[in-house]
Amino acid sequence: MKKLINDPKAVVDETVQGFGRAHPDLVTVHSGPLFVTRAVGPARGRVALVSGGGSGHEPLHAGFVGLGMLDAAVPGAVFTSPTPDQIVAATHAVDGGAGVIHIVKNYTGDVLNFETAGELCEAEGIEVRTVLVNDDVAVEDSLYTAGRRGVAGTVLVEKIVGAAAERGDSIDAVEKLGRKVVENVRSMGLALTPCTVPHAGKPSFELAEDEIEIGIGIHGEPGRRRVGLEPADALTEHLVTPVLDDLGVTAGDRVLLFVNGMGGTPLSELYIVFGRAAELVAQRGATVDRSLVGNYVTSLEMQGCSVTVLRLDDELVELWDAPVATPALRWGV
Amino acid sequence: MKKLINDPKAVVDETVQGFGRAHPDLVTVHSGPLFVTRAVGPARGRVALVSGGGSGHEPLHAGFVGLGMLDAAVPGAVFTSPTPDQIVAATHAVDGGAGVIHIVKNYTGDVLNFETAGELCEAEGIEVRTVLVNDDVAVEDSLYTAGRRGVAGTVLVEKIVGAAAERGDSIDAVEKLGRKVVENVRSMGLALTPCTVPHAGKPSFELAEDEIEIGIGIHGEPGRRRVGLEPADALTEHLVTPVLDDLGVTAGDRVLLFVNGMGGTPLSELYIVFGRAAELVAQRGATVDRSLVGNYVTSLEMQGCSVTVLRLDDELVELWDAPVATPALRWGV
Amino acid sequence: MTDLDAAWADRWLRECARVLAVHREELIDLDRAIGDGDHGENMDRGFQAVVDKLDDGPSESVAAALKVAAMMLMSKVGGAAGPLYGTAFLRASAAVGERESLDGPAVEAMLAAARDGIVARGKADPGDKTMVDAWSPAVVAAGRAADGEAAFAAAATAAEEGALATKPLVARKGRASYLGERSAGHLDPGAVSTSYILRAAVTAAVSEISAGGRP
Amino acid sequence: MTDLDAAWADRWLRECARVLAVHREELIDLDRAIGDGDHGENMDRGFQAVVDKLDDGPSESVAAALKVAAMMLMSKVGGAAGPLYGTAFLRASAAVGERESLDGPAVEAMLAAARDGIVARGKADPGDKTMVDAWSPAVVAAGRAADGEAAFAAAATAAEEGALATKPLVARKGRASYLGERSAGHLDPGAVSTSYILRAAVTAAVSEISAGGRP
Ligand SMILES: Nc1ncnc2c1ncn2[C@@H]1O[C@H](COP(=O)(O)OP(=O)(O)O)[C@@H](O)[C@H]1O
Ligand SMILES: Nc1ncnc2c1ncn2[C@@H]1O[C@H](COP(=O)(O)OP(=O)(O)O)[C@@H](O)[C@H]1O
Ligand SMILES: [Mg+2]
Ligand SMILES: [Mg+2]
Ligand SMILES: [Mg+2]
Ligand SMILES: [Mg+2]
Repeated sequence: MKKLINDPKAVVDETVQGFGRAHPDLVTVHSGPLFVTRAVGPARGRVALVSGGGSGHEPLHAGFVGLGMLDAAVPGAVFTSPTPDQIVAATHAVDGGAGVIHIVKNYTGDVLNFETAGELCEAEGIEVRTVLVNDDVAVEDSLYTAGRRGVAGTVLVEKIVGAAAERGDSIDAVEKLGRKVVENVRSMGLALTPCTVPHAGKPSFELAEDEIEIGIGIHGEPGRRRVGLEPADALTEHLVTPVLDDLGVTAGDRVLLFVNGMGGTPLSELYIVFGRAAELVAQRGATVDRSLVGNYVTSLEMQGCSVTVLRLDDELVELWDAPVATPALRWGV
Repeated sequence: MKKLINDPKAVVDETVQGFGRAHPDLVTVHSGPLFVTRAVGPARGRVALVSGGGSGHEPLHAGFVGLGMLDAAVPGAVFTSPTPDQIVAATHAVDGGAGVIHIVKNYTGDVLNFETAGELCEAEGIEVRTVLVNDDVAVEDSLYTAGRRGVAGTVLVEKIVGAAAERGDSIDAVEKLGRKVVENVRSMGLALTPCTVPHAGKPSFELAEDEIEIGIGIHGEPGRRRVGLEPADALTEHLVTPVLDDLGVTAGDRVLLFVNGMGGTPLSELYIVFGRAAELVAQRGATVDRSLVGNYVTSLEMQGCSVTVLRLDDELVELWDAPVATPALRWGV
Repeated sequence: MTDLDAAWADRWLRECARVLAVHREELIDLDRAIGDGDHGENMDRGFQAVVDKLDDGPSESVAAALKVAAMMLMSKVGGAAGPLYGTAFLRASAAVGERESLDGPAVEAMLAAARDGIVARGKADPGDKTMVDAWSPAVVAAGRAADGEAAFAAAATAAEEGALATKPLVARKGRASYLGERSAGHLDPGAVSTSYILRAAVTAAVSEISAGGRP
Repeated sequence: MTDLDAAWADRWLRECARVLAVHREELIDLDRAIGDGDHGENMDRGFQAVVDKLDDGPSESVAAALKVAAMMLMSKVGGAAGPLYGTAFLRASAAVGERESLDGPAVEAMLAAARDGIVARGKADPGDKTMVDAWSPAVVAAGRAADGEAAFAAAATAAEEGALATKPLVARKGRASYLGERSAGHLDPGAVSTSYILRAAVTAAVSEISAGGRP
């Protein structure tokens, strides 16, 4: 295992401390328990947004703390959801009296820990609502699973919901908007290589030099099936077609197209995938109105990508375009 | 070779086309010959900035085309400098009558092709000046080499010089500022893994599971020496100490600290390196006043990083903070 | 025959920590196969934190020891296993109540409470390829024994068999469920860690020498 | 003995394209060892573009053929080799001037002009481990021959020996110079491609059948 780390047990702590040192103008790192908030104080008078999950997906979530997006992020151990005490502390720190929304990716661990934290916060008089993100169409049979996973679509949810919270929407309105974004966003990913969790020291799965894993999540878990090494155009279709089908994209639709890198893929390859994905969207008569390309929801050094499509309307476009100032996403300010 | 590509010969074209499709609000892609300009027209009445070099370093350079930074970028084949006709066409397209600055990384190929292009432009009456970036302290003996290479410091030069051009400084002033930034910026990099150029199909060098290549450039070329696998803190010192020594950083200095990923390294590891590098700067009594962490000047999917230090003064801070709106770097607007 | 009293409870938790440290890599590998490879790390980290807490001084009662375990697991494990085991130990602590030591029926009641807590949180049915597949047979087996030690011995053996029986199953809950058919052919890591935890209770009863933390 | 005329010049350039396509991987590997692994790709792409241009119709003169090569190499190769070979062929074209065919002294003058162009652009001295180490002995050897074909034959052999002699050298120019001492022990890719280009001139003179582009 070759990594730019010191002690595998200290990876999360050292990452978050370095992150805090790099962005003191935007964020503050709290320890014991560990969480990250905006550098400015709590969200006085407006709804606050807290998200979190296992580490190893950087810049998610801490990289999205800042004006117009999250108020706090709670990093767990690598690929392990954070614990209720961290989530409670973060929720307390940012609550400005108008309630707090927890944005949770749909994994049993995240759901259970946020659920426990939410109960504790409610008991202390903080109004907490949960927006559950489950955009991964690779999980087909949600009757027989823990339901669809939350993957790269989470960034879009955090950005759009964050803009609504920032402009002062009520907790009911923000929660409702969150569900609307979730209903309109779908993703699917593939891996060219596995990743290695520092404390495991071994790759998360084995993949031959000519195999691609289709339908992966973001925790280095194996996908649903393997295909041979195909050109980028064909691989892109494996992702885009199920996404567009599931979302029911038809002629006249406007979408945000997001090609996300898994951490170890060069940006150049993501643009090749984007080009093909945009063509496939156009073939359905839909328009790519907004786009995002980059490594935003990663699996350590995994090579691969995911494609996310969000169906837009005027409201979502306005909120997407609203100013945002976080370490990983910034415009308008 | 496992890559999200189609035809290895079409990688650059498809990347740039996908890039153009993803950012139509910011950039325009021109073909035959290939170059990228801002979506708005030429730099009327102010100095224009053109940069370029081999592809495979994305987001460099095309990702930095936009308000407050480059007017045009000229991508060559992978790791191969662009040709004079591309550079001439890009220079023509953006010239607004106040002259054009070519920002060139110091490699024989880039220097020769930009030199030839510059002569052709001058012959056609466009005033062209060149700012040569040579920040790589890994190249020690410049008497016996082609001189120091231009590496990650290039981003800082492009940002700061771009801000000066944007506010309307004269070509003399912009050129002088460029030299000042170059004089005050130093970098050094290391690799954990090599990268594979698509048309070569084989890794650029071999590295054992417990070896690190120190003093690499950004073209997958081997470095100056190898060391065993050490903790991130020790590896960071191998980079930061020569950089600070060469730049002569002393107590009271203010610096911009930039930790750059080579493309395949997770952001989390870059933050670990940043944390240690910031400590080493502080140990000299200097202050990290501004920072940048991310994959900005890459070598395809190489794992590794470089550390860049720029000595700041009030002028450079003001220009660094000035608004910028490019696909890869954006704030203030 | 040893009393299953407060001192035993402390020994049990320390033995859990020792055994889970020993099996850390095995549990990581099981979880790599059908999950995300952290279960061994999570359990090791969690029970090490329990031991650190126990080092403050001996527990006053069985219930107190189990509550310490619940709180530490809840705040140090994370993932799915943290809230599930945290809830299990919290319910177990409540079920034990004021009892100074545990006889057979008390062990059965305690294990049943733990299992119910896990089901309440995780909503898994038997056969879903989760830790429930170890806890459920354990509760049934404990009900057939008279004294506490024998109840735990029967429970541990049943849990071990339950864990082995998860191998052919297709997962329907937790992370492994995303693999669909590909989850068959592997043991469920949580069921295996459950069997270690129950076996540790027997070891702690048989040997009065506290095992300590990490080996 | 063949006339080194316009038809020969076209055959030479086509033979360059054929030979460089054949040796594409070898030149990539040489450049991977001490550079960035693109030299074979660059030369192959460049001369393929030359051939594409020549397909428009036969060149009117030796100078015209060489000028086509210069322009295509300059605009299709990039890297260090593009401007260097581009300048070499441009100067060679100028040195040939109005001549309809080349005798020994004309070949020497042409090669000297090419070499001088490379040195003017790249500022490398002999012994710096660059293509100059193939061009310099080639010019000297060409000066000793009477007719054009013999001059090229001598030049090609001298270039081959010059290329081999770059192996022990430490590079002082171009990308390989960044390796310092580690550049010793490898052939310089540009010196090797130079020897292929000069040998191609001989092949084109010996065989009047045009070799075509890519094999
Ligand atoms: N809904 C559930 N009910 C009961 N047990 C579950 C449930 N989901 C997961 N588990 C158990 O948790 C174990 C995985 O724990 P762990 O790897 O620590 O957490 P995570 O899955 O979040 O990485 C599984 O092996 C399974 O036994
Ligand atoms: N300054 C120079 N003078 C003469 N030849 C040079 C010089 N620099 C490089 N070369 C030649 O160029 C060759 C490398 O060409 P190529 O790989 O195509 O370009 P790059 O080095 O830009 O990748 C070297 O092998 C060497 O022969
Ligand atoms: Mg986990
Ligand atoms: Mg090159
Ligand atoms: Mg797990
Ligand atoms: Mg080269």
